[in-house]
Amino acid sequence: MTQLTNQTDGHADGIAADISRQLPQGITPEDLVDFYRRMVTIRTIDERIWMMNRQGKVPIAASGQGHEAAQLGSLLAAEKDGNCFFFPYYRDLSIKMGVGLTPTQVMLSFMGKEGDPYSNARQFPLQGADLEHNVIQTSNVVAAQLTQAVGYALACKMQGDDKVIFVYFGDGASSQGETHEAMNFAGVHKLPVIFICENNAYAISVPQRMQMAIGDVANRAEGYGFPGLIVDGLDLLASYEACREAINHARREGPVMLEMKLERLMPHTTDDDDSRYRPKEEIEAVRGRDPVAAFSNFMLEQGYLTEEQQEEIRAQARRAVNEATDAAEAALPPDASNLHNHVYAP
Amino acid sequence: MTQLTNQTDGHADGIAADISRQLPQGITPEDLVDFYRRMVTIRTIDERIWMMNRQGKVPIAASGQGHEAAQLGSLLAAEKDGNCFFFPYYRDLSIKMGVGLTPTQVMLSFMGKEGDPYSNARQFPLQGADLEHNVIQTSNVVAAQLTQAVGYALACKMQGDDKVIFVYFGDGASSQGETHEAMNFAGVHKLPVIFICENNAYAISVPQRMQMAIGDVANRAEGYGFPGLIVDGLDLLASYEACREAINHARREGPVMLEMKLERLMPHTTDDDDSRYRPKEEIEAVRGRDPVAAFSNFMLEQGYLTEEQQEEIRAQARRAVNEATDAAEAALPPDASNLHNHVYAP
Amino acid sequence: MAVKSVIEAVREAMWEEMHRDEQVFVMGEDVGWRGGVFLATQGFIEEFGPERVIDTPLAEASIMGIALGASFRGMRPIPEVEFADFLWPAVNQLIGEAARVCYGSDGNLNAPVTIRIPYGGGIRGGLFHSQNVEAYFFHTPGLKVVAPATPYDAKGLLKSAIRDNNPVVFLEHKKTYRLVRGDVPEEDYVLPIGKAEVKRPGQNITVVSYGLMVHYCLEAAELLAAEGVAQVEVVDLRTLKPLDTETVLESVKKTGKLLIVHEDNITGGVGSEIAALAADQAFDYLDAPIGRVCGPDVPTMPFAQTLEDAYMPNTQKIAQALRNLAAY
Amino acid sequence: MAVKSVIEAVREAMWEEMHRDEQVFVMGEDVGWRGGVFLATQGFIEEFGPERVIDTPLAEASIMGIALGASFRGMRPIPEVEFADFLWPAVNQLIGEAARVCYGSDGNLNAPVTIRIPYGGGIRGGLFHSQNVEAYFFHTPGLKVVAPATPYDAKGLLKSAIRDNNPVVFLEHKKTYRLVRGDVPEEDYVLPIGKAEVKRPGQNITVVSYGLMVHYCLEAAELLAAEGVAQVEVVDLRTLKPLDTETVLESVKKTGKLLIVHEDNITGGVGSEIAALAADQAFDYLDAPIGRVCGPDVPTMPFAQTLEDAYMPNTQKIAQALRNLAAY
Ligand SMILES: Cc1ncc(C[n+]2csc(CCOP(=O)(O)OP(=O)(O)O)c2C)c(N)n1
Ligand SMILES: Cc1ncc(C[n+]2csc(CCOP(=O)(O)OP(=O)(O)O)c2C)c(N)n1
Ligand SMILES: [Mg+2]
Ligand SMILES: [Mg+2]
Repeated sequence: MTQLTNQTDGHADGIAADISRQLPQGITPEDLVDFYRRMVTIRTIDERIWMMNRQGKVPIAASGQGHEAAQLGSLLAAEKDGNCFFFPYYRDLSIKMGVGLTPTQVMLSFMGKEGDPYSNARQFPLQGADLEHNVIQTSNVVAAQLTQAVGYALACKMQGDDKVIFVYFGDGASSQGETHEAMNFAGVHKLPVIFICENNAYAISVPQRMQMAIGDVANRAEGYGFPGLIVDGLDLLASYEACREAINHARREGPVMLEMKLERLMPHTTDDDDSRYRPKEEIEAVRGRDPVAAFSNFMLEQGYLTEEQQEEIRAQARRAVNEATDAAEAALPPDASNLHNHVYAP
Repeated sequence: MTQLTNQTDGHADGIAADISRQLPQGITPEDLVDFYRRMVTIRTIDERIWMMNRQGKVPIAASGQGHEAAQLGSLLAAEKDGNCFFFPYYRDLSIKMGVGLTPTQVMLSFMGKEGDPYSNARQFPLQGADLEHNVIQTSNVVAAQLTQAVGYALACKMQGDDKVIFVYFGDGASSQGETHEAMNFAGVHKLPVIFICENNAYAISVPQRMQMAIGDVANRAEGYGFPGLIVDGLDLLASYEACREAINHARREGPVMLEMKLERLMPHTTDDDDSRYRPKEEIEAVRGRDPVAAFSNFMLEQGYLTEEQQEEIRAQARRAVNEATDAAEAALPPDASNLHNHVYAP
Repeated sequence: MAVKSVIEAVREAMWEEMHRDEQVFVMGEDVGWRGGVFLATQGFIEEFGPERVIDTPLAEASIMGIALGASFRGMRPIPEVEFADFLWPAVNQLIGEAARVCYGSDGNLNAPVTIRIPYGGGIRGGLFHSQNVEAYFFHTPGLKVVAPATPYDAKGLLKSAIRDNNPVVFLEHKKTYRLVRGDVPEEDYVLPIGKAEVKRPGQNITVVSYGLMVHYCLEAAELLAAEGVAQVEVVDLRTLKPLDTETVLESVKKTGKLLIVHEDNITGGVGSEIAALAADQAFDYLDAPIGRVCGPDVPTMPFAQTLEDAYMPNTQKIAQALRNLAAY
Repeated sequence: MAVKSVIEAVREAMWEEMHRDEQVFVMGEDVGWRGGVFLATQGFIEEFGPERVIDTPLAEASIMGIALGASFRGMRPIPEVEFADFLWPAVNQLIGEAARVCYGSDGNLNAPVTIRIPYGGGIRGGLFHSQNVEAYFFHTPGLKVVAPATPYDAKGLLKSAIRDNNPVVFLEHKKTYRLVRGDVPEEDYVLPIGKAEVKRPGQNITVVSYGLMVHYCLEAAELLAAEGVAQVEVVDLRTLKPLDTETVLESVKKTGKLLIVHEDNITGGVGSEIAALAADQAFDYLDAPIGRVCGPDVPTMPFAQTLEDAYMPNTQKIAQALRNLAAY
């Protein structure tokens, strides 16, 4: 794996989504349809959740819109590999749902109801652990997952398990001291960790130029003795390919950093108002860089799905999300008596 | 200022002390004699302190032996500049004393007596603040000084003072998250901070290869958007020249990192036994890389001092240190009633 | 006097201090164009410019460390930690360093930093947006800790904190930000750090509290008065450190009965020190066991409404404890 | 039984547990060839190899975070923080994360990490090598906190901590390391976390303590017995969290008088909780104000011998407080 050398300086205009191409090795049209289906369901539920926040039914949500292709691309690579583990962050709905949660489970979680698979509604939506699907996200403290992921990789290595660990974080998280410490340790011990920086160029309101004096987070990897690459995070297949290579590298030689350049299509969370700090034209411009629209077009243009088929998939997604919403609305929050459970493990 | 590109991989053998050359611009023979005098006094007191620890009179000391040339080189550049401020760490006796403390003040501090100018014997020797000489070292918590130095630089900038801030740290300290955060902020705000990494290739017993996966800490500077250079920290004039350039750069363009490659000639502190973890041959080899001996030879060879003059300087240093020791031994520790003073500022 | 909310009082205090003293500046995540996640610095970057309203990188250790370093040079930084739950990376610089600067330099140096920390629950913040953190600072000599309950106190105490020459941890209860409104004078005023206030006088029972809970205590006191059960004296600590032991002990000596109320979990909370003080220095005056109504010993407040409600001390729980004390 | 020092007991506990269970490993600064700065892991790298005895980079946040992550996979890491004073960078992972893992995942996940922290003063460590940090963890639900006083307790409790499925903060008082020696059985044994021990029975006064201070309390108790002033019961908490309230309250109910002793500074220390508990749950049994002999509220222990001596609670100070209580 070679190291990225040519820096891109700007952000929103540095990437041209090159979606017309051959299928990467190992990928079948069925895979594409499968992931298209997941992507559409995830986008549908993401939009619904935002709406439900406006209705007062979901207290808080961080939308993953704009991040779907990067996350699903990595998931596709991980599934093809078959022995990976995930430490996502709060914006990684596509990972958390993509691995197999049902829409109802997701809705229960966002509404703070009994049956949230991560924390049974103790935490913000989908935080805690979903071990059944190899996902841990203990908190929404920015960058706290990085050292934990490295420790998990260390443990796997000690136990003779050649798992590859994916850990996800934002451009803002790159500033935290713990991010540095995690990468440094992973470098020293050559652990099979793939550091995925989902660079949407904002940390809430703070733009990248106030976050760091460089254009590419990936350039820091060299300082830890491993390669860093820039990936078009709006393109599912580009993300897949980078991750597939990264998995191979990780297992053979150690860590890799992939900087996925992408966009945050929505405000930071449902509590945020991005018009305070983001120029109107920029907000409009990024809407044109929607990875779901891009993947839809690709699937059409390449003939993997017809418009009718796509509409049917979207309709299915809407039905599933409607059902999930009804089920979650009917569900109860955990009983107050749960308050004192699980402070300590037995 | 150009960025260092060629990595040196090993440590102890990467540097050839090239001490025979022209005097750098702005430096007079008097400067050299002056700094030679300081260096000899510092080494003399450093050795005495170690001895006094063995006699039970000094509870703890971190020897600066091996680090003198780097520190004094930076001090010389700072003095020539005339508007610098220092955030050293615990191994920086040459800074703390070089700026103007008397041998007696130093001895009082090491013996925990009334009159320690830094903390009046509340802290380990020479920790606290010596504002008269523009030095702050609040603690011996590794890497805690870096963000503070950056904040100090920010304040100077806000106040319209074009001071340059020197902050010193070890190779071990480079692993701390705070080091990353300090450099990142300094880079974003282009603050006039010179980050001096005194790389002696050990953090107590942990060798550099267990500390980081790279050969040169200086390579990390690029990731913060500023230059990093490697300097022969065993050579006072090389250190001076690098620092003089760095000062110019800092004021005009922002931060610089200088990685001073040097040697720790003694165990980590008086509490340490380096034979537990350092190969015997290595301990012997580094003794041959003594910056004080190198500067002595240089002064002789270049004819700035004769052997007799050097002997006289050494004798003066011994007398001064003897007197200081007697004075400090005769002094009392602060009265117990001081315990409750200065918990809060008025 | 105009009626203001707590967040308005906080904003005004900083606004006025920044106008009064050039050395004062704010820094933190999103304090610039966003105006802070709670809008405490709304309009500041427009008024004071990006030099004095610094949007920092996402790195709390550096926010505190840089503020501290700037204070060494005579600046008076007001770093903001976005939520109390995220201050842990900053405590090396706050507890480890700032608190010891003056003592550790024998008074050579000091650290006039006011760190503002929105804290507390009851806002569906879940485990990582609800935490109470006061006990950690309360135990740390060298720090001052302020935790106001009303807009008036918030403004006067924040101004004092900014003018104080020591590191001050300024705790703003998030639920009070918009919920609690009250009179705030137009003129410049400061309130002394280290002085509690009797917010409601009474003869029969003393209840000591701070922050949001003060309001619930006042409601509970009214309930008991209406029931004819007891006249409850409500002491609002306002400052946790230095603690105004005089006001607390005086009240306890008068009433003979003490209840302490805080949202923070009970074990090792601020309330335990109040109880310990009374059990030592007002022992002969005590007519009943010292009670505490506090958060339970679970790792902060869960997200689900049911669990959050179960966690939070409230007027009913306080009133019940007061009734028990009255009946003792 | 052989007589061992505390540091030997600590070393043996880890040695045996690493032989017993492959998932146990140690990590920290200088734990490898140096054998730890206090030699707690002397000989370990030779015995267990560098995979299970990991010399980490100088970065405490990662030491804790990596240990935590490894524990998610069923490993049982024993991270070491070199001195308590340096643990601040680690508390984001310890207080912020580890403590809430089980609760925050509704029991899906747990964190069997034992973090070893040499702490405490009386060793000329000055402001940054003497700190007591127990109160911060004592207040944090989700953590267990152990602070033994003797080699026997240290070994038995450290083994229990390693086998425990929760994050355990294991506090080793540096001054006890070589000073305190005592019998330690050859056979494998464990001691229950959460059980205090009456180290000396007595009828007249209860003194509650832990760590180094237990020994001074025992000396003071002997003094008072020799003077014929009182029979003092010395309760060694051994575990601070969960607190053995039963043993404490039972003793207080028997003696009617309570003194609490710790080296940590007084305000908001562990002692305040003990006092608060007794003032609530043993109120009717108390015959005297609850006393505390603790460190003063200054930022840790200064370096100069005079100042360190002035800081430290000692046998004489404790005996005097006991005499006062006896005379009440
Ligand atoms: C330690 C910490 N500090 C602050 C916050 C508040 N906060 C939540 S998300 C966020 C911005 C994160 O930005 P980035 O890492 O770029 O991720 P993005 O949200 O853009 O995907 C901040 C400041 C937090 N959760 N944790
Ligand atoms: C935060 C922190 N962790 C651990 C220590 C203990 N300690 C003191 S010096 C040291 C090694 C520092 O190595 P380096 O930064 O390379 O400096 P050097 O001593 O080699 O000059 C350690 C681990 C400390 N003082 N602070
Ligand atoms: Mg971002
Ligand atoms: Mg070093």
